[in-house]
Amino acid sequence: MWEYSEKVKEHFMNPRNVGEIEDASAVGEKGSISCGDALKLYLQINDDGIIEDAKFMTFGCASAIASSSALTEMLKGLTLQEAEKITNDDIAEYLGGLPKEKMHCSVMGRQALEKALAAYRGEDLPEKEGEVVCECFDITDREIVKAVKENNLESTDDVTCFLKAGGGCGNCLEKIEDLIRTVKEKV
Amino acid sequence: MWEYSEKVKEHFMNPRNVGEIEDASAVGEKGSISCGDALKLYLQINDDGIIEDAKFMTFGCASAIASSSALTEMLKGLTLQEAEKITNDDIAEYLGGLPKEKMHCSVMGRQALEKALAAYRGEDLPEKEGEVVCECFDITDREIVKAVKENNLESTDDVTCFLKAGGGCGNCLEKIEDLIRTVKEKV
Amino acid sequence: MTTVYVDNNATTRVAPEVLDEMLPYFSEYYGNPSSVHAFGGNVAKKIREAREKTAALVGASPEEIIFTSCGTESDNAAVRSALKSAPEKKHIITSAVEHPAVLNLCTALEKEGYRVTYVPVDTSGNFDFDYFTQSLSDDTALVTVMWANNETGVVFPVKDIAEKAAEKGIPFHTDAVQAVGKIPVDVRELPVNMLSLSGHKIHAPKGVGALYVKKGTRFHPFVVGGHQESGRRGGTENVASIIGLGKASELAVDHLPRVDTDVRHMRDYLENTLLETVSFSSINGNRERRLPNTVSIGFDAIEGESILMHIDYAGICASSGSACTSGSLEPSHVLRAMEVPFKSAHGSIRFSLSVYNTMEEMKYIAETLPPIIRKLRMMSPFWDRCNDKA
Amino acid sequence: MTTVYVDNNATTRVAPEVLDEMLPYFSEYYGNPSSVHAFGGNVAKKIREAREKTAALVGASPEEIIFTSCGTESDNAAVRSALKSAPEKKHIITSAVEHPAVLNLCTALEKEGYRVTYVPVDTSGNFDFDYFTQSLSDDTALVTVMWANNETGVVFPVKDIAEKAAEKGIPFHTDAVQAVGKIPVDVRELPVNMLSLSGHKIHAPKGVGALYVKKGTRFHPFVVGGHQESGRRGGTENVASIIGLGKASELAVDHLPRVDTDVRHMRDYLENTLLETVSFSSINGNRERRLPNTVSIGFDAIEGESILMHIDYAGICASSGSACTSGSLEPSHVLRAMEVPFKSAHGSIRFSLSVYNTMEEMKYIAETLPPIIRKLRMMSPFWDRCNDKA
Ligand SMILES: Cc1ncc(COP(=O)(O)O)c(C=O)c1O
Ligand SMILES: Cc1ncc(COP(=O)(O)O)c(C=O)c1O
Ligand code: FES
Ligand code: FES
Repeated sequence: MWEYSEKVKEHFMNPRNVGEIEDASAVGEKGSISCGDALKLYLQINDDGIIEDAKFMTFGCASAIASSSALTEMLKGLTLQEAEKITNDDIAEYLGGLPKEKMHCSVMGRQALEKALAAYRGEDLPEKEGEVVCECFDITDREIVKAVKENNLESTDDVTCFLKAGGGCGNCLEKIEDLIRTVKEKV
Repeated sequence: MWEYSEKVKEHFMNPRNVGEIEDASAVGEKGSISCGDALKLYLQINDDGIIEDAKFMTFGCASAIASSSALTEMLKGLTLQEAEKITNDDIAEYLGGLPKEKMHCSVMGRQALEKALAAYRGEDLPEKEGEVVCECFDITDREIVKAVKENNLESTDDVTCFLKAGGGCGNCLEKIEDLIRTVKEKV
Repeated sequence: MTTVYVDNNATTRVAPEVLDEMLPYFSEYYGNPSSVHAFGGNVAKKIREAREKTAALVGASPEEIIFTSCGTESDNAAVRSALKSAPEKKHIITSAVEHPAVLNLCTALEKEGYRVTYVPVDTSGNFDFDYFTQSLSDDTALVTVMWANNETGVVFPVKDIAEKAAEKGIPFHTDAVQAVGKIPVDVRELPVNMLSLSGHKIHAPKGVGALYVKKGTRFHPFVVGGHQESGRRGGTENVASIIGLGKASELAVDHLPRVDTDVRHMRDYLENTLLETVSFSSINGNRERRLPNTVSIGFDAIEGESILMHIDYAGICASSGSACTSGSLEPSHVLRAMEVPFKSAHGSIRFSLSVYNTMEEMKYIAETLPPIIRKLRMMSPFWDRCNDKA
Repeated sequence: MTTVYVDNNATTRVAPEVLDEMLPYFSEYYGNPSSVHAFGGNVAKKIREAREKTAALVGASPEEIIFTSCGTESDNAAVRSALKSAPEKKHIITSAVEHPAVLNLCTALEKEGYRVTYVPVDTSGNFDFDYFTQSLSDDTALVTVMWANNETGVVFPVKDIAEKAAEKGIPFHTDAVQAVGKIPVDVRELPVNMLSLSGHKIHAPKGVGALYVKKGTRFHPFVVGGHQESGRRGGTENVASIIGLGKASELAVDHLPRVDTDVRHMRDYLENTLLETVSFSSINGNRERRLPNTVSIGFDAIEGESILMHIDYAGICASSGSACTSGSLEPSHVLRAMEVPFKSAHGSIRFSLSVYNTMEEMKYIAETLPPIIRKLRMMSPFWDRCNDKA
């Protein structure tokens, strides 16, 4: 059983801002049904660059729903610059922490937000860079290296907790281990 | 724990005929302190060849003591011919059975009896025939083959139960297995 | 709030009769069964009785039963022993949907140099018998195939498998952990060399199991130590639990007919009601050839853990597959092997009943679940798409 | 007749406090700790607590504790894991007086191609340290030496052994099954990689144990299966017994000072009284460096089982060596390794005390034993010879 904080449980049972925004200023989508979780984030941004409303549709576990709910609550009223600074740790913190194995839910929130903001800027987020390492969850070496560095991940288990990569068939585990080793050697 | 019959327990707690017979007509000794059990059987035989008295001194476990007690009880009043016919099974049966692992106690009784009777006849029992297979308990291949045939033993465990052979260091177990196989093949 | 426990394939309640039998053997008759004194010897007698009862449950003789610490150990012991008995053979046949106790061991064995055939299943979870027969080879050291699947309840044709293996002289082990106590299991009816069972699936405590080893089948101990279990499993006996398993075995024989009637009836009611009241729901696995107590049902477009959390708040204990799940978000290997589409695989819930369940409980579940499904679907980005297709 | 139980090295009474803690986890809170629902999750919490307590007992961190099914499994798991971690090395060092859990495993390993050094002991049961250091080699995969001997109570210099092994970079495992709870055992005080303990020697139930694996020591699971014990030991957790072991660990910490004072005092009283009142009796093993609860005493010219049977009728439960004896008539391998003469080896009895014993019980034993010894000696063909020598 996951040791969810009271806040996670509360946001799961009573999620805020569920739904779609028709004519949203920006939409960011992350995940897929095969991945086991997915989040579609809708932002309503006014002319002053302030997020007036945020809504979500989420497929996923309790912490995925709670993270989505938290993210939308956090976003409302922020400027775009402020919104850009929200990290996955901020989302987890807002919820009173997430079990390590569930950190990928907060990462998904952060990524959906990135996508929405890029779309708003008309920036068509660059195609996925790097080589896909984990086929099951469509994760590239770049993404893994980034997560290992930013979150100071130590093992393949850690990587799975944050990115899901490696948590499926397991075929990519050796490659992930190599990547971790490379990062650690460089440090 | 051994499942001793009531009769075994009773003969162990109140053994009959404990002691030595001074000027015994015959004495038969089997076992040694290193073997873990030993029985010294004293017979008083009258001129008609009838066993008038039988006594024992035993070092050993509960069933060794009970077997000795039983044997002496069985012997009293028998003719020599009758005594010769007593088998280890008879001893076990008299006691209401012995756990398989303890059958060697009845075998020891039978062997001490053989020795006493031979001594009475002045027969100086032939030197141990055959080759010593089990050093720990000083048991020859002949003895093993005999026991396997007579008691229809099937495994090295069985041999250990009946003769103790193999129950010490275990070095002789392979040889015992070979002997069993040879006997079985001949059958 | 009372608990509605429908997770009996994960573990079961220790039956009160079982606990009663066990209780004196903790602080009162605590002797070591190997001891010479009667205080220990009386414990040995109770273990002998338990062995008789567990043997009777599967139609074995007492000497054919080795008590172990769990189903997993039984599986490990069986597989390792078979491999040691045929050291020159390097091929194992199993199924793709085994419990991790067999599956993860097989993966480990691949690293030790073994070749493993994982016989696939079809979309209803049925064993691919042709694939199996074609994979038998002179190099095959062991066939190990489960009797019934823990997630879907699908029952495999173990008799046919056993006979085929016997024909080729290959030892056959079956993980019958989920079958025992739910359907008739009798080792006299098929040429099985080894069979695993676990106490906590039949109302004995967790942490005790048994391995049946057919007379004449060579056995190499897995846990090596003292002379316990006739030298086939070292370690001081788990006395109270073994006594509990004995009593539970006896109860299981008594309960079996009710599992086939009452329990099956409750399961069918629950299953049919949910299928009727929840659209886009489907059963995983062959509905005909299935344990009478198990249903695995997939709800499209939503995710299992969030369903479980919601029903947990309503006091209902179920599972989204094997209880041994880590943080992984993949659907279980069983549903993947069956190629259950992702949209329903992720939202699959297993209800597994026991004789302690009641019809009222089934009604409660059938009432509680639909609004939860609806709520989750309303926030799922995939629900529309499902709906569209309709 | 009341039972005087002085066979605590064979097994112990489950402490009432331990049983109390366990009881709710059979029929009431019976959830599977791996489950998503709170009913199982609460059980996982209790197991976490138990892990903390057992860790504290030996000075470890909770992540360093793996729960197992018994001391024997712990030993097997430790040895097998070390060998897998160094597959190219083929040499094992152990002692000649290990428990069968290690000794029989080593014999089995010899058949698998390993070379085993059995470090001898002297006539007082002391470890031959020079022999040990000389047998260390580049090929040594593991040193496994017990902390304290179950039959004689002799305590080995594990700190020195551990340090020597560490110097050479060789992993060190110790079977501390008999040491834990009787003398201070703290993994922080010596470089030990793995340490085995067993519940039923410290007033937890039979059938549960633990293996300490030092952080950083590579570990390969022995029982392979689900994700339990962080993937290091498959099989549904033996929940109630693990909770019991946790509580027993806590109690053991509390009891330890009393073992060193009260229990030692009772043992010394019993030992000295018997030595005084029974001629031709002698202690097996180093009396200084010994567990405070154990005495192995040899009575010349008579046989152990017959002594045990007699005292059993008087309600006294003791042992003639390891509880794991078969029908063999050999003196135990421990006494043989110490070259205890046959005349006293065969007549050796082990009394092992616990905090539940009383001084009255010691007096009862000291009164009961001498007439029994006398009776058996009167029928022994070897008694005269002993006497003569005097
Ligand atoms: C020193 C020693 N090691 C290992 C064991 C085995 O423990 P268990 O009986 O729990 O398997 C014992 C006791 O039986 C022991 O005394
Ligand atoms: C099919 C199957 N095999 C093996 C096991 C393992 O049994 P245990 O948990 O007793 O180790 C289980 C249950 O967990 C199971 O469902
Ligand atoms: S490829 Fe990464 S888990 Fe399957
Ligand atoms: S030689 Fe036979 S047991 Fe030692």
